[in-house]
Amino acid sequence: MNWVWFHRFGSPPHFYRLATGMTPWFAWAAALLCIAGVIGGLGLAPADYRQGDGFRIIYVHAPSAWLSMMVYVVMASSAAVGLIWRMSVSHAIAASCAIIGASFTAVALGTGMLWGRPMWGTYWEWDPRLTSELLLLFLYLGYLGLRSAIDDTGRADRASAVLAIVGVVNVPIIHYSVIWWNSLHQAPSVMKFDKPDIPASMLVPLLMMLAGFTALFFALLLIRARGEVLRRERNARWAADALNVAAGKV
Amino acid sequence: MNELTADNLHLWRGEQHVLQGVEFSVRPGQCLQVMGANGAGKTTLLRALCGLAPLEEGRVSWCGRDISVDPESYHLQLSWLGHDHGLKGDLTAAENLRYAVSVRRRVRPDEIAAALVTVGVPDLAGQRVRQMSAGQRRRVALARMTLMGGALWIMDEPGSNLDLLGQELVSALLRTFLDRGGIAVVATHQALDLPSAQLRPLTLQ
Amino acid sequence: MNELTADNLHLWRGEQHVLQGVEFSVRPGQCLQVMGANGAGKTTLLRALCGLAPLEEGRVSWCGRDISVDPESYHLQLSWLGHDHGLKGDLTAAENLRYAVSVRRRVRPDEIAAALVTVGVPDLAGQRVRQMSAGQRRRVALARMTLMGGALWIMDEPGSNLDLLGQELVSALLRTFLDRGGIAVVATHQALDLPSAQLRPLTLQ
Amino acid sequence: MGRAVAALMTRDLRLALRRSGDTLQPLGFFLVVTTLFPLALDPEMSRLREIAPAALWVAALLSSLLALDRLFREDAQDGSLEQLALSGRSFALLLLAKTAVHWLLTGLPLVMMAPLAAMALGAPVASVPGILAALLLGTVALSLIGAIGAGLTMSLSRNGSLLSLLVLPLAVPVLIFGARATALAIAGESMSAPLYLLAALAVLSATLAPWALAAAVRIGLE
Amino acid sequence: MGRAVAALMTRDLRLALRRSGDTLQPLGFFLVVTTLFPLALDPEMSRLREIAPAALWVAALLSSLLALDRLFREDAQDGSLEQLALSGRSFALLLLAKTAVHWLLTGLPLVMMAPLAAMALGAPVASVPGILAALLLGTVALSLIGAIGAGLTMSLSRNGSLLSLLVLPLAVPVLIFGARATALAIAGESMSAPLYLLAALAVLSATLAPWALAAAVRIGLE
Amino acid sequence: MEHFLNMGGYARYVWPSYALALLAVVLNIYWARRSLRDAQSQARRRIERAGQSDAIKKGAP
Ligand code: HEM
Ligand SMILES: Nc1ncnc2c1ncn2[C@@H]1O[C@H](COP(=O)(O)OP(=O)(O)OP(=O)(O)O)[C@@H](O)[C@H]1O
Ligand SMILES: Nc1ncnc2c1ncn2[C@@H]1O[C@H](COP(=O)(O)OP(=O)(O)OP(=O)(O)O)[C@@H](O)[C@H]1O
Ligand SMILES: [Mg+2]
Ligand SMILES: [Mg+2]
Repeated sequence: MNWVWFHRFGSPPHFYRLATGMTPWFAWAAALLCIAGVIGGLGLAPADYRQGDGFRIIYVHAPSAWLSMMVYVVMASSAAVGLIWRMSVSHAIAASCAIIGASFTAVALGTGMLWGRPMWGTYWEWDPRLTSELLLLFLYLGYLGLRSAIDDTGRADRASAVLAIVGVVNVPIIHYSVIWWNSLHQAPSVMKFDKPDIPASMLVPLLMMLAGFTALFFALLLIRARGEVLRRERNARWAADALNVAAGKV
Repeated sequence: MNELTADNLHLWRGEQHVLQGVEFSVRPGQCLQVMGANGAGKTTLLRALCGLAPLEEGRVSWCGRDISVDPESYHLQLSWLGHDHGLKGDLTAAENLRYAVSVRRRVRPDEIAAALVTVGVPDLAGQRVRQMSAGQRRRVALARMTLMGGALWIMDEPGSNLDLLGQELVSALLRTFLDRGGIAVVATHQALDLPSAQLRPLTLQ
Repeated sequence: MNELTADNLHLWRGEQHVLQGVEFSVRPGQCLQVMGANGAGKTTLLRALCGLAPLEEGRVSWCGRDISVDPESYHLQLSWLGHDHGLKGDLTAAENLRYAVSVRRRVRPDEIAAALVTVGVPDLAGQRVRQMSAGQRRRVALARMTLMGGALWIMDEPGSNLDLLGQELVSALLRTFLDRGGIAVVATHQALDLPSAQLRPLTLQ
Repeated sequence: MGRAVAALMTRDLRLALRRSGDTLQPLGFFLVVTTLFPLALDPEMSRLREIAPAALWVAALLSSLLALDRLFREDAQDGSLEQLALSGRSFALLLLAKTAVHWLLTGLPLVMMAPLAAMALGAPVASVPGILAALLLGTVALSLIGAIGAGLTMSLSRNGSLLSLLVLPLAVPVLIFGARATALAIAGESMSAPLYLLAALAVLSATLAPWALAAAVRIGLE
Repeated sequence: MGRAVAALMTRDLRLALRRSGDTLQPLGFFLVVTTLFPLALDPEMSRLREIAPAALWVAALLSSLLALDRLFREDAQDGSLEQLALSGRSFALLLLAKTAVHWLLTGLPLVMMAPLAAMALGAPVASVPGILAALLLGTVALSLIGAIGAGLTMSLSRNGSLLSLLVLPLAVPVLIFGARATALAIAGESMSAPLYLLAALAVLSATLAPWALAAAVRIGLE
Repeated sequence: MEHFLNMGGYARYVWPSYALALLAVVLNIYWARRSLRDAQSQARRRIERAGQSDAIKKGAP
């Protein structure tokens, strides 16, 4: 197969241009999907027969929880690419993921706790799913801590890449914890591959929110990644063009 | 034939462009003497030559092959002495040498004893390195260089903490090594007592 | 008047009788240059003079009073530079100097900047010591000597890892210190560029 | 003297907390450690409540031990400890200052985390003040004992360090009384007896520490 | 290669024996922790038996954490790690050898002491072999995971807590499965499921660790 | 409307959840754009420094 696209993607100037162009698309998609999803979720979807209106939390909980894991996978895989092919761009992408992922993990935890109070009668329970999500948060924090502890960007990239790759093992554990242990937490009903078992009027908004959050993540990622790419740039010429500053003319 | 070549080495430390297109090539029997003021980049260059510090640009090649292709076989040819001597304070000189060298090759006790004699600390074989003086430690580290073998010596200020006899010792060790067809890269502030035919100066700023 | 006297110092290290009745006395404006081969006992002597290493026999006295009587007021007069420079790698040069000196006296930022200029590393004030070259670290340590004040300098190979300008720097610092009536004890392998009137050699074997 | 102590403490604090983010690390550490216990059990609050005391105090011991090893060793290796010894200021006081920093970095965070951790481990709200008091005294004692041990370790470093062998036996009583006090607090009973004992231990080590430290470290510097 | 590994391991073992204290510290910690639990709660054997697994495994995890910080740092500071990196032998293998020594000094003693500790915590005799197997696999995995963390933080001097913050989340699966296996063993039921998972974790980390170690330490040496 | 805001008695849990999510989204957008801006101004400064050093090398004023 030909690797041209790969190398083009790997070249900072090209990536910077690409990212600049793609950001608005993702941003708009995110905005529309999320608004529609919220309207559908809070307004149109009928109350759940067991949980009443409490279930509506799912429309922020599930998407953020889903992001919490997807972001880590994205981070780990781009870190791996960066480590193997010494691509500064993918290092930049990995570095951009951490804070986003951490914050959405926090949201998943928070909304989950808020949901747990009415459903399980307690905010917190040392339940595998809950605990493993908490650990995911710690993984993100460790990643951030390691990065901030190393001054030199290049070293920080490589070191944190190793950590991210090693840590990815925990993601499946989070995802399957509900199945492996008899958990309070309910098993995947949407993320299941056979046909989901929720009425469409509830399901459609959820899917919209999932898609919307994902789009939002990519929009944020592209913005951050552009900055990170610039930070890693030693040859000023294209950066000058990108920032339309004439190098030397100062 | 053995040869160490560097073309167009570039390396940044933080915001600082330390190595700006360094170029040279050294052949057997020659010693590249790296000179320069404090902070000129000698240590950085030497570490880059060892493959310890990654280059932003340029390549170091041994016998014409880039050292990053097959580092292990290159390192088998290399003996390194840095600013810090790499000895364990809680082990005796003899133990230090035995373990360090055994990682690369089989070594006999009498070789170790002989090496300690050449560097002028014959009676310290059984003494803990922690209990040695600065210069004595440096000498033990030099003994390790002589034992490690290999066709390429890279030394960073081998003479630091050494007395005048010690300085001559360094030159003597280098001379015998070069005469046996070795290649040496030495960063130093003092002059080396070598025949000018063998000496290739390189000054960084 | 200030005076550092040692009479009949004896000290064993392990089995070895390192200091065998060392005697001297140094007056203001004089520099005692301690010489000797590696392992002769220079560091041991200097540490004994600081009161770090306990003597088996003999006494060190400052202004005629045994230093072990009131060590703290003696140490207030003393600035010490050992083989290792006593800087924290994770702090910047300026921070290192500020904290180290503040333990003894109040120090202003401009003093620190000035000291870094005198030792020839004006632009490293904000750099972590870990990220400095060996010689740059030594220079920062010398800057601390100039800031600590006191009437007695005890330095162990101040010139190690320094380039040629650095060697001259050491002599220059010593000259100004001695001219201000200071007393210095310096262990070194290189010659010090001082007027012979100020130089009192002492060779150990 | 005040300036000297202040300078030394700010130095060590800055070394430990190079960036503002580092301040959170001790807290994160305790979160993780206290998280471990519930994970290892299958979760039933009742049992969590029973091991909460042990869990808290194990965390305390661990954190102080983790930092202890490097309390004096690094300063001794890079020569900055000699500089302190020759600074002309009271060496005992300076070393005490270093120990205080050690407590600020290991003990204090635990004390601050204690309410959260206790709750997470299912202790009732009423028990929190008692737990706080116990932890305060206990961590101080642990830091001081540990510092003495570290100092002796340095002095013995020629024939190998004996840190743990010195510290652990001394630390055990602190742990026992501390855990006992915490258990009583959680049970809602009077915890004065073990608390007094803890206080006694803290005072004792505080009086012993300064000169023991100075003496031990001086020997280590020879 | 065999000789190289042997030389390195004997070197590290001899160094460890010269500083017997540092070597024994994790063991002492393990003992203190396991004895602390019975003391913390008023000892009714039934209760003890229930928390025994948790106590054992948390103790194992934390005590292996104690020795980690020293694993590479000293070699990095005195320059002997560069010598290894430039020895021309497989760096990954050499670092694995160092990790093996770490396990011999922290993991193996735990495994050998486990029967004692288990008894002390009131586990029935029949459960001992199962506990042993679990601890054997678990400690191996813990040493490997921990070594990666140690390699990553090797060149960063200040952070005692960063290391734990990196390692503990990675080590938690081992803790969970180990504790379940032990619990099952004590309950006298079949522990094969968690044991398989432990084995899987051990194998996984054994395959992942070598390159991760080499990469991490190389970065630290730059 | 009243009914809607009441969320069938679950208002205490539903609305905070949505607020939390919203907060996270807003913060993330702010942080991301700020980090980009910082990086850009940093790069500008570096380029200008490079430009000056070039000028010096060229011996231009
Ligand atoms: C702090 C408490 C909670 C945490 C940390 C948490 C965590 C998670 C995570 C990580 C997921 C993603 C699952 C996956 O995609 O594999 C998830 C999904 C979900 N959670 Fe929670 N959760 C919590 C509380 C709750 C509560 C109380 C409920 C409702 C009773 C709930 C209902 C759901 C639902 C319905 C999903 C979507 C499952 C799917 O369709 O895949 N969660 N949660
Ligand atoms: N990790 C680092 N981060 C930033 N700058 C660094 C780092 N390491 C070294 N430097 C800088 O790189 C320059 C070269 O350092 P290097 O150690 O190579 O100098 P050197 O020639 O060995 O000096 P010396 O003769 O004192 O040993 C120095 O100015 C130093 O400040
Ligand atoms: N702790 C110790 N135990 C035993 N012997 C020691 C100890 N410290 C030093 N020695 C021995 O004492 C002698 C003097 O050591 P010292 O460090 O004073 O030498 P030096 O003159 O400073 O040498 P250099 O010029 O290399 O610094 C040496 O032979 C050394 O082996
Ligand atoms: Mg150098
Ligand atoms: Mg000496």
